Amino acid sequence: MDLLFSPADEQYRTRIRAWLSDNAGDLALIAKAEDPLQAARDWQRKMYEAGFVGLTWPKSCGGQEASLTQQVVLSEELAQARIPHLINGIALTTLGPTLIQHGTEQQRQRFLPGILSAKEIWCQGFSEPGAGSDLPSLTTRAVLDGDEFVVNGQKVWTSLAPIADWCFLLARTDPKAPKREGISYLLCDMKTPGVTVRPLRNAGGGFHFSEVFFEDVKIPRDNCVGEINGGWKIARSTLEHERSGLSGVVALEANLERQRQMAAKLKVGDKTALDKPGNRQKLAQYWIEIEGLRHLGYRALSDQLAGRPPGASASVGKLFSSRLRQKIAKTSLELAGPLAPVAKKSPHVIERGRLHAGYFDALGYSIGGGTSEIMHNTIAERILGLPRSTRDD
Amino acid sequence: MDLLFSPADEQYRTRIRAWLSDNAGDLALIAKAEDPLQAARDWQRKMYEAGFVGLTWPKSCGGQEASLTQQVVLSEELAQARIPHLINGIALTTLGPTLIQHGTEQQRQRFLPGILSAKEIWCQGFSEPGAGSDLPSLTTRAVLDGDEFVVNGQKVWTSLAPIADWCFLLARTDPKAPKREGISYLLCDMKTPGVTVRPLRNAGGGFHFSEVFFEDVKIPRDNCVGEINGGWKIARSTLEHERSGLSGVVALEANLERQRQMAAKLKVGDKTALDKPGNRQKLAQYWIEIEGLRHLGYRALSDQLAGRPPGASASVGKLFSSRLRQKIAKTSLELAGPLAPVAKKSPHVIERGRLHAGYFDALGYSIGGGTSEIMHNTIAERILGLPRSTRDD
Amino acid sequence: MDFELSAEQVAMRDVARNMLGERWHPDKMREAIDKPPATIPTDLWAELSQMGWLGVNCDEILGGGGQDILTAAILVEEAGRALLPSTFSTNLASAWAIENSANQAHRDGLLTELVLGNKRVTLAIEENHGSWGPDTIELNATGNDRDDTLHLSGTKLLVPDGSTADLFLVAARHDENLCLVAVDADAQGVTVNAMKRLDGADIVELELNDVAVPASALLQWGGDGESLLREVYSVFTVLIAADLLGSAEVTLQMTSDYAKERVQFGQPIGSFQAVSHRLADILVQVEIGRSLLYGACLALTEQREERHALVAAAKSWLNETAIDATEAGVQLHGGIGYSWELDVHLHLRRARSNAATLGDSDFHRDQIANYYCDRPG
Amino acid sequence: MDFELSAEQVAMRDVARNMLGERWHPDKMREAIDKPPATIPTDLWAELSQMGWLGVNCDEILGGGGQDILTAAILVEEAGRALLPSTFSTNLASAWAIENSANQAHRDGLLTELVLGNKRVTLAIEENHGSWGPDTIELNATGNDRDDTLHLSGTKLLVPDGSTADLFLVAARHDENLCLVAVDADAQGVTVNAMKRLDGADIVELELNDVAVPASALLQWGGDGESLLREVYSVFTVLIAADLLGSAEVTLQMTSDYAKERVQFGQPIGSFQAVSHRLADILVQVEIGRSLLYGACLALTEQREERHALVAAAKSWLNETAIDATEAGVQLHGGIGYSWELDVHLHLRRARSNAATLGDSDFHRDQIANYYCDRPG
Repeated sequence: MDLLFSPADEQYRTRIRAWLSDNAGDLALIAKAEDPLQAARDWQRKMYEAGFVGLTWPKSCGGQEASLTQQVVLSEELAQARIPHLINGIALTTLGPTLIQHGTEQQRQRFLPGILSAKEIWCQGFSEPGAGSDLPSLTTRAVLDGDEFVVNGQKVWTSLAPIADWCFLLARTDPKAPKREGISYLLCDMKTPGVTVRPLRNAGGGFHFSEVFFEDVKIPRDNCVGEINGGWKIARSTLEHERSGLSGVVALEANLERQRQMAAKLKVGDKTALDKPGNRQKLAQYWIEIEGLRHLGYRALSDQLAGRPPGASASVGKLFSSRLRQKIAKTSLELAGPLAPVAKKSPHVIERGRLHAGYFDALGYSIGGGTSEIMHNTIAERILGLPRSTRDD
Repeated sequence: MDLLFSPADEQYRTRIRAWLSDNAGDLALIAKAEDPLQAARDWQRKMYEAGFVGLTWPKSCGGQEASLTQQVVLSEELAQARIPHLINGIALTTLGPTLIQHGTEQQRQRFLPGILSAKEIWCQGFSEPGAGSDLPSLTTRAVLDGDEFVVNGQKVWTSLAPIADWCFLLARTDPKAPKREGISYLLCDMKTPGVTVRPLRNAGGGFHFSEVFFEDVKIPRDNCVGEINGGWKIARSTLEHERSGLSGVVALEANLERQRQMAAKLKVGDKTALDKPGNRQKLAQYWIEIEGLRHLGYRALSDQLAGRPPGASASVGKLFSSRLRQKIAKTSLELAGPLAPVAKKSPHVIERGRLHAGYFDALGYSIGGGTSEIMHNTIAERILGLPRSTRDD
Repeated sequence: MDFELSAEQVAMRDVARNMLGERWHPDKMREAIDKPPATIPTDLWAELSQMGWLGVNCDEILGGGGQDILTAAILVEEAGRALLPSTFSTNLASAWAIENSANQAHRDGLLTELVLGNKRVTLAIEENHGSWGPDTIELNATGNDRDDTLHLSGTKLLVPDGSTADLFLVAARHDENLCLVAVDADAQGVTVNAMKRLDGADIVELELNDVAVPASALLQWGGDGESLLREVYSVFTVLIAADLLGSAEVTLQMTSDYAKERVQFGQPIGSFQAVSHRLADILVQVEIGRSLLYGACLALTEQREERHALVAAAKSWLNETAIDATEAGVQLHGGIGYSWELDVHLHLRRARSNAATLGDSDFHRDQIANYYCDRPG
Repeated sequence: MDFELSAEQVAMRDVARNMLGERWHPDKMREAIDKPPATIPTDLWAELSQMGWLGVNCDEILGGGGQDILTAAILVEEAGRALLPSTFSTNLASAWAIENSANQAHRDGLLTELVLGNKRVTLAIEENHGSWGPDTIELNATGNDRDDTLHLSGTKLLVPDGSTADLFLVAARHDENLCLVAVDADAQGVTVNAMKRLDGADIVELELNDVAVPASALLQWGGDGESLLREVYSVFTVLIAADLLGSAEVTLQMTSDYAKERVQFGQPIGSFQAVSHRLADILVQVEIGRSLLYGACLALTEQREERHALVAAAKSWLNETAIDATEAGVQLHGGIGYSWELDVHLHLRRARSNAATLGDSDFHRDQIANYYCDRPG
């Protein structure tokens, strides 16, 4: 047992750091750029050209065929340097691997380069108003008419939709089949007539999601990934694409560190918030939990390296880390005491409103990407082997 | 709105206090008496003769026809004076009201006097190994054969069984009927041939419960309460016999006060456990929760006084108070610090082992008399009106 | 023994629920998150006065409704449910302060103006010391017996509804004693700097730069300003607790309703214990919170010895209840709960804001610990 | 990067699980609750020695197994599952102390006796100050440089497995520095008063009445007794954490198995989310706890700077995990979980006892706060 990365990996780390220090200096400017979208595309292309995108993909697909540990090293370094996620991140983690595994050669050649270079931005059309936790109950219809699917329906909680060039979506192609066996995985050009995007505002005030409406939208038959009616299995395999979560640990660690520094500055009478025994206990607890998550990540990574199937263990990390993120965000808010509710741009606001944003962001973590309730089911059924609760799925 | 008892009630309180101070002095001796059972019977008879038993029962049934508030005043005073529960308490709170409401005149005359005076001690035969939370699935059979039922089966978690003269039990008389509609409510002399009692030891080491086995036990047909096959409804009506829980509040208050005094004595370095900010927060929290339960009890009592049906609200009190009792007991144990695990009779044991006993007792509160899981179901379905979880009951 | 609402109180609650539901729309709080803070417009304010609610717990001789603090709390609970700006509870607390002051001039004149809706009054208590309450107050009111004028200098923060207030009741130290001093919003040396709360509510920073007021501006209780201030603080606190109860209860109701309708996996999500048991826990919290609130109101009215501890209990408990209920509301609504359109996040914002107003749960538990833990014996 | 058990460790764990399951019965712990404390009989002790487990993490040159602390922890976890008395973990920690002492005589002689199972050794650390750890130690070992003898007087509490110990490693202050001093159980002035733990384990009160030992009885680490003591305390703590993990895990397994079989309302209770989600939460706690335990063991072996904080993290977390798992075990088994016959309450008693041994969760969080919160910057 050891926690060491190989000398080659450490060398790789050094290379990344050097490259980031040379190239990521003006990254903070992306959000402030005149055309932030273009700036984000440019950044991903720059990363790609330097060989830091599609790390574990085959070379034939434009990837680097790098090792798993190199990928971990890269995620850790990006998190450490607070580099924002790549603009095409969703396509890189879900669509790309799907096409590599299930796509036709033609699909791979057509779409993978654009995903890697961010020349084409992708959004994901899975959730629907009536199909959230119970995703396979989706009702968006796709009817094959000659060489085209005609799609009608509505998707929701779609990130990036207003700026996306393409959408990968699930649609029901056989309404009579059992619900998991009548779904197809389609690729849709967002400029196709009949596609409408309506941005949604979230509880925290941000515009991260959209609704996407499909009205008689025509998609070429060639844009179906895998078999017709075989889309659920394909989607499921990438939904379960497991990661060690080690880059998430770095982010949580940064959150806690900001909390510690804030507490040390916040005056409570003639002491600071960091002097209060109750607050010290809380910070210590979060330190413990972050270490727990980190070492859980090392175990997951070791499993992956040894080729052991990760199974449902990613649910453990997801459930635990979303809860931890929420606890840290809530405590940060509560540490601010009487000034906690002061809104941004007001006199006396704490941390320029960042506490509020962090709080709302954290609340979303136990909903998006599988609710905590679903994570509990998964752990109970797939790890503990408990009988399924009576439900139709 | 007011929280005042009437002058008559307050006068009643004075009378109880005076009587208790004259008569309850040697009560602590019951447990140490040569024949503790006889001493406990004697105490109940004494209480009964003084008019403090069967308080709200009709005079025709040997009761006092006292007001609800007088009953509350009595329970409060008994709890305050730390008077142990009456030996025939289960019969007084469940069987007695059942007989008054559903029994024949003959049954009332035969059994009520013995319940009141503790001349006959009763135990309750409801739970079975296969029927706990799902009580109506019980399988003890009673077959009517002429003028007698012949009973076969097993009961469990029966209090007082080794000393009981009689048992009131539920048995299945129609195995083909829906499970709630084939159950009868029977009264069985414990000296009947075929009745066997096996005491059970509980996790805390005490012998509070027994198993009771019935092997071809003959019970006269006249000892069926209410209609044959109509026993479930009758049992259910007394299982739901609601109380304000105000005497329980007095007991919790005493627990917290003992905790406070213990914390003030326990040294932690050169301070006491009561000086630790975390412990002060906990004690304050329990103070809050006890006040919450007390005022909830006042509301329940007001409802009862106004003749409003209590509904499922007793589940709220039961769920909350068993949890609170556990929290207080756990904290008492934890306050003892390094010496918490020292067993009774060892050098340096804290509070002569009472912390351990209190801890195990408290753990039982969320299991006996309806588990917390069942309380949650009741609240969700009957107060919030949520749909039942899919289950067969 | 009668510890439930009277028929009159129930009727008033129902009227308030209907009236506020018709005359105030939660969208105004939603909009205020981006725009300037939300305030109650003049016409609605006049209506609240006409309903008799602005003086609901003032003496009938002074134009009030002659009701107790509980009745005020019931109305504030409805204001919480309806997402009405806090101006209502602020003025109820201010009215209580003025009525219970020994200063006859204020009682006769000022209170009538408040009850009639002609003047809005607020309380300026908290300063910038990282904690809450009378014990943290440092702002000084100088002036001596021979001098007929008091001079105030200093800064108050988080003053509720300050943008529309005509008068500030400012907590200050005078001759080392705590007191409340009435300061006109347009007095020389008064500066009001708008702030905003997380929920879009109006709070301000109040700067007093050598503001001169007559000695008669001092509010006292039988000559004792500190007792009055502590009592006012408790009355205000219990009203905010009522507001929190309103948020908790309406969110529980919204979420239960949603759980009955929303179908996933072929059945309403409310049939899953992960949902139903969590909601049952919230119901328990709400019922305990309501019980504590009633108890605290009654104790204040009856001036019972444990009243401040009971107020602290109600506020501490309801802080957590409202946060738990509204956070559960977001989670159990799923994606829709996280959307801007649903009112759940407005209640979450209000709950989080009110929970940090007039003392968080730790603060109030500290008060109770001082009351309970350190008693002799 | 390899953060899982080696094939050898997995094999050893399986052997231990089988062997302890056959050779030790939980009934012995159950009986000890009423009767004298439970101890490991001589024949089983000899077997443990023959398996090489008593010296599993000692140098092979000294007769040990040459394994690291993690391997010892894995064996102790099995001892926890099997409800074996703590004598095993106590001796592993003692062996580590002796081996890492600069005192060659002890290493060569005493350690061999321990590893061979001829002598049982224990650690006498805690006193009666309401807290835990090296910082609370007051017992003095007097004697000066010219004197070849140390004199010890004072009382130690909660000394594990003291009834069968042949030798006590007593934590003391000598010249203001902390150290460990080896004291024979039959030395003049030594009195052992039996105590018992909630779970039936053997603990004792150790009275030292002017006990004289040669200066060579001092255990040091490169001349530094305090570093050795602190290191031993962490090693012992991480072994108790492993014991807690064993209790948590086996109880989770028993409860999951029961939930699959026990039918109520026409279905296995494990299909109700009130049961299954609570068990899922325990599984998460157990997995995080296992990760922390491995991390702490590795950090100790590698002498990493954060090792004491990681040990504190593992102990703090596993205290709570084991308590939560065993309390859930009682609750979810229902009536049967509350019975004397089921082993769940034995694990609950053990978890509660171990959680209060070598530091409760608050204590260890305080250690972490001192390490993490007060760092500069």
